[in-house]
Amino acid sequence: MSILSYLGAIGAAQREAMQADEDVIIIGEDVEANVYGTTGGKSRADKGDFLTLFGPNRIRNTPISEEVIVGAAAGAAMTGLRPIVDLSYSSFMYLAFDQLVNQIAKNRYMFGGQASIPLVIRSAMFYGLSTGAHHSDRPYPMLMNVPGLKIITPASPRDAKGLLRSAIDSNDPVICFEACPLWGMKEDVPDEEYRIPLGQAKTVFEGSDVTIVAISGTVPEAWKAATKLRKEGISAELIDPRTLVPLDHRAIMDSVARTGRLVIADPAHRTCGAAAEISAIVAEEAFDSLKAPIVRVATPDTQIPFAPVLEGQLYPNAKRIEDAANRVLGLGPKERETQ
Amino acid sequence: MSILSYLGAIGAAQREAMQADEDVIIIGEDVEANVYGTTGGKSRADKGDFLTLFGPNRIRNTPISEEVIVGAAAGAAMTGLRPIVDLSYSSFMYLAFDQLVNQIAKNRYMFGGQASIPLVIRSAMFYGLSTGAHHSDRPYPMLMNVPGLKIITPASPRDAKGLLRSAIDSNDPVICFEACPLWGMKEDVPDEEYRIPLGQAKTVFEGSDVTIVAISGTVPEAWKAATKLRKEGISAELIDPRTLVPLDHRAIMDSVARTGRLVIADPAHRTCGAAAEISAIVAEEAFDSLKAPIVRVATPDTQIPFAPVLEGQLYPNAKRIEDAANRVLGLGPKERETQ
Amino acid sequence: MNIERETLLEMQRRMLRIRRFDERCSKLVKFGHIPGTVHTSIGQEAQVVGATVALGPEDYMTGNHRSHGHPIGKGSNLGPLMAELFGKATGVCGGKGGSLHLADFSVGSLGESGIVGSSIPIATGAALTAKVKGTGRVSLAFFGDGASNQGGLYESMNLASVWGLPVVFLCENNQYALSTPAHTVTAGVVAERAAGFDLPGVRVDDGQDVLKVYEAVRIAICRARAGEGPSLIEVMTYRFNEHSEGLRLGVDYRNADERDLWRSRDPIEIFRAWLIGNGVASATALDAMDEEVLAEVEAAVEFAEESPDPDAATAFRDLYTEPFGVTA
Amino acid sequence: MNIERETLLEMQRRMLRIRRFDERCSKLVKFGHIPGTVHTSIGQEAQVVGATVALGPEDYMTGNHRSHGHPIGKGSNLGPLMAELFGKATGVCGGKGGSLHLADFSVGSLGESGIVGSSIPIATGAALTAKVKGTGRVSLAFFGDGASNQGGLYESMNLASVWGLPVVFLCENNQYALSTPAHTVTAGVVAERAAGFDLPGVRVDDGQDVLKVYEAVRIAICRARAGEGPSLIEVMTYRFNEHSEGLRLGVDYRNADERDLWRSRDPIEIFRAWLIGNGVASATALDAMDEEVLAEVEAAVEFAEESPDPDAATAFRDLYTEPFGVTA
Ligand SMILES: Cc1ncc(C[n+]2csc(CCOP(=O)(O)OP(=O)(O)O)c2C)c(N)n1
Ligand SMILES: Cc1ncc(C[n+]2csc(CCOP(=O)(O)OP(=O)(O)O)c2C)c(N)n1
Ligand SMILES: [Mg+2]
Ligand SMILES: [Mg+2]
Repeated sequence: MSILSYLGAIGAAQREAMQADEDVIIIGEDVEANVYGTTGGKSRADKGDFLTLFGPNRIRNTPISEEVIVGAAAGAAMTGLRPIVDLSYSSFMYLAFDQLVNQIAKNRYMFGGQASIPLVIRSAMFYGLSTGAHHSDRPYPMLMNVPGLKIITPASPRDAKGLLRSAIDSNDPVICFEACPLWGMKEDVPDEEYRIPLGQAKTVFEGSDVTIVAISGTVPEAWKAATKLRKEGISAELIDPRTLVPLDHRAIMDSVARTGRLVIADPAHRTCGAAAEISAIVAEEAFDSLKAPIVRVATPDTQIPFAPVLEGQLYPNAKRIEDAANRVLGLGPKERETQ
Repeated sequence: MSILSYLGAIGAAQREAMQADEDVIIIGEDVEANVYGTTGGKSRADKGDFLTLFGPNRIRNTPISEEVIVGAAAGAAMTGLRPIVDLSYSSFMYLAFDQLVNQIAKNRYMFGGQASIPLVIRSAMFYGLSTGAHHSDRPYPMLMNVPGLKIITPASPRDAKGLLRSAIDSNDPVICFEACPLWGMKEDVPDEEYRIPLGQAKTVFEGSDVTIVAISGTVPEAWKAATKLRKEGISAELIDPRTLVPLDHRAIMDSVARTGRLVIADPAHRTCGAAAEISAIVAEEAFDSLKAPIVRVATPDTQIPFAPVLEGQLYPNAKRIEDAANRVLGLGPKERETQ
Repeated sequence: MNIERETLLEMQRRMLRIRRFDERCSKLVKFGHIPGTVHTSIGQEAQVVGATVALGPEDYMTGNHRSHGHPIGKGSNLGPLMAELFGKATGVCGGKGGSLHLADFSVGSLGESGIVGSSIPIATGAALTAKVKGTGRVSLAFFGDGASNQGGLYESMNLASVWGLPVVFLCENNQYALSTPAHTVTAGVVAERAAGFDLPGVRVDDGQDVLKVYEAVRIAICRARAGEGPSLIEVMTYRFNEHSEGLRLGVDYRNADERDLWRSRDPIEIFRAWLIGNGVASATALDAMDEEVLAEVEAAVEFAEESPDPDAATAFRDLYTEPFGVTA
Repeated sequence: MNIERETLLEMQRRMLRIRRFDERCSKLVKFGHIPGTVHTSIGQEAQVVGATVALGPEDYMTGNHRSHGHPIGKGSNLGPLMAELFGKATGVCGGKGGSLHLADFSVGSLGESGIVGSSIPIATGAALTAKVKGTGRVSLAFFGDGASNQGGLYESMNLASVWGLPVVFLCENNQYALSTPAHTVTAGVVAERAAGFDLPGVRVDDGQDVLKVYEAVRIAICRARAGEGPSLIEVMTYRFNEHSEGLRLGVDYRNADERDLWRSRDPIEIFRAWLIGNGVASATALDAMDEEVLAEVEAAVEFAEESPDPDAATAFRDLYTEPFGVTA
């Protein structure tokens, strides 16, 4: 075990995968100089950085050309490489949306299974850091609407390492959304190689009164909320789906069957967010267990403002999650959570 | 009144708007030759086509460059024009996603209201026509997740004319998703100018047993289903939201308050689709009225195959909507609708 | 240029295959045997075959909506291609792709794209694999004059140029994108755009002459294989049919004189005359070749007709290598 | 070139404004008074001001993340700009934009874009308005050497070229995109890419000389205003600071010699010497100007500091012109 940060864990998964399989390469802007910290990180000086370890043939520093970066990674994946694309901030992804949605998600299917596309795209959600609307996106719900992609949202260093490794192993395209509010988080992470299967939720806390499903950056907030509720005698079950596609329906359904109450915390925009999908699944499949409205705690449908006083109020936090739990338990005020 | 097709109604709204305001221009691929039929249509010979009527300064035939078509339309809208972009098939939109999501949806907000972006983007959903995965997309849910855009989905010639006209009048960017299965549909449409306000649902049928919310191309299918149910003594209320952003919550909530049962028909992919959002709103805000699970009838999460025998089974049709209604009424088999 | 007799004959055979296949498709669409529509390469056979025959069987290729010619040129069997157009289970993509999305990985065809310009980055990526793994393979991207205004092409040319990728960008300039004349929407000359990205740009003015195309592409491929990086080739040609079969545009955007002029430069006739004139083959032999090809096409149609429809459940397969239970 | 004295002095004043403003910002970020980060234009003032002063007050302009210089160069008041960086209610965008997204429509600044390359099509569209409405205005897009590899630039150049739009594409080649040297990722010469799209491409080798930049941009603007269409100008320059303030890269991607060489070519010093040498202004007058500018910047900081935070509810305003009730 070593204590690793979230970012360090991502670096570790990448390094292990590159050491294990020389078809794994990294493509992205400024990856040589390791601007975003995962291709070397603080350990750069002692452990050697990725460029030194793997050379420029496998660490490919690109022009600022997101469309061809992603498209070329797809073409490379279709012909024998296993690229990891560091796509930096999530809002740069839109420049490559045609390649993502029309090529990467569709090609294997359209071609009747002739191609497989073992490709990982890492996309960093830098919200909450006063970078304004052009750098604060959390666009995973858009891609959940696109069949053919897998989507992971690790919320701890340990999960980051294990899920990313499974993503790199996968023969299907996987988008890894990394929440920057989690980047500094540290915990013990196994030194050896390990994988966490895609599609398995994690039950962070067991509980019997209310189910809280929390996604990505909201997991620590939900953790705080659940701890607080526990002190007040309320037993909250906290589930982190970890993978949004495939989604672990069973874990959520089993929990709601026991608690009868559901709160979903989701840093994405509210409308058509991941929380909407989870709510809709439960309202269809576990309706009979439900004792109260399903409450979404999401980011309201406004763009992200720059000023901290404006931005700070928008994302789901422990307080809002706690209030929502109280509300579904009939303990709090009855108003709607957002909007 | 004249009998107009859906496409003819769109042409009429465009013509009237261009006649009323010379800041309205049309930009798109092959709009001069009217390949997609709305800038002249069959009436071309007699009524004159748009190019003759408005000249090449206002009918702008473009290169195949979706990114700059949409971006330039945005820049033009920010500086005094009111462009209508004919973006043809919906799957071409991804090439312009950066402009759509990062510029068009965000600019007014980021700039503190200094800009307004009176822009209409017309996007044709050609599904069900054996054009395969590259030409069959229905991507409105992705854009519902992006605050700053308005989204309309007219499902009849009359609505098409009235909604598109409101969209062109609007000082906000509006995406008009037109379902090609509806293109041939004809009905009496007022000859005079009229507007249908954005954000007002239409109650197609009143009913008391079950609410069916149907979107875009599923409206005629839901109509058939409701008629069939009526014959069997079941009174279905059919609601067409017409506008997805802003969404008429009230109309849906009022109906569910009366019927206690909800089926949502949505041609988009199931996960994070418009149906998920509507379900989530109801599960949060009208939970106490609900007597049964909310059932989504959507397109399953697979890409669109070419062969008619494969494609034909995927989209929501009258039969599936009827079955879903029976299910929420406790009359049908209890299996899940899809997946 | 010293081309083996075999190769010369193979060029004519592949051009004939494209011609007869597409002529047949045109009728099959008209009578509703092929769902949707098709875009034929009739008139452009030299441009297609000059390029595909210059490639080796291991080399990669991507294409676009005008999609049958490319895999046929690359050596695909006609049966599975035709069955795909019919949407049959035996189709090269199991009926899931259709005319717009043919792909035949067995001959290096990585897929035709219904999205104009969108497969250019894919071809660039295939060249990246060749470079990283040192396989010596080359990749070629076919795209139209219309596609040459898509930004992705320039991102691809730049990336390929700075990384020295073995890729050939091949612009099929048939002078129109749907109803739009290239000169009204394309500034300057496509081939000349290469210079700004530091790669050779060559224009083949007579794209109806298969040998001219072959020679230009061969040089680009040699360069690429020798590690000297990408090239852009623009081939001037013309499509004899409408943009797609069955499409009826209200306007006459190509005048009759122009059409007649180009139709008089039929690539198959031109090369036939050359083969005969240079003693490579007799008229009789070439007639026999045409008969063989016609029979091949008929056999392909029969194969397609007799093949079963795909099982409905296959709509839910091939999306992921590890599926997780999406069904109707 | 015959430039009025007023204009010459205004150039120096604006360069000084950018320098002093950005120097102040650098400190304010370090001490946490400005949230997030800022990208300074220190060292690039000549390149910015040569262009903005050549534009008329009615002309349009878009920019990028290196965002303060452009609106200051175009004539914005410093107070609302600084207040924006502080996230204050009096900011030019009401605190919603921040450093990356300054916009001041009152001076024709249509917005800086945090997305590299993304505002180039916007500037092209502003030129379309000018053309369709015949206003005689011109539009200018600032972007970096890094942005010059984004496909949208080529789509924009092509569209502007075939439509004859009055737009100037101005590449601020400071030789690095973040840590990446331009020559490692950019094939050929940016200015030479214009030729392929049939527009003039000019490179200003000495982008530290404000008059050289001014002259090149002036010619492009004249062309545009005369209906002769777009131009591409590439200006060679250098940023004196790190990519963004506070950023610490583990590697030394720019060597000290290079940095020293460029720092010795300070655009403000160069023009100061020219102004004095040509008898346009005395050293004393220029010192006084600097003092005035420093006072202006201080006043802007004071204005920002004393301004109130925006009301929390404003987070839900300005999204639509006709809002429909989204609240916290
Ligand atoms: C991104 C995109 N935009 C528009 C279309 C619609 N479309 C299909 S083919 C075509 C014309 C293509 O012209 P060109 O690239 O010259 O190829 P050609 O058909 O002439 O072979 C257009 C506009 C498309 N399929 N994809
Ligand atoms: C589309 C996009 N990709 C990547 C980034 C991250 N990024 C911000 S600035 C920058 C470098 C830009 O270089 P250049 O265009 O030369 O401008 P400069 O900073 O040198 O002025 C990068 C890669 C971004 N903001 N947007
Ligand atoms: Mg063409
Ligand atoms: Mg730069």
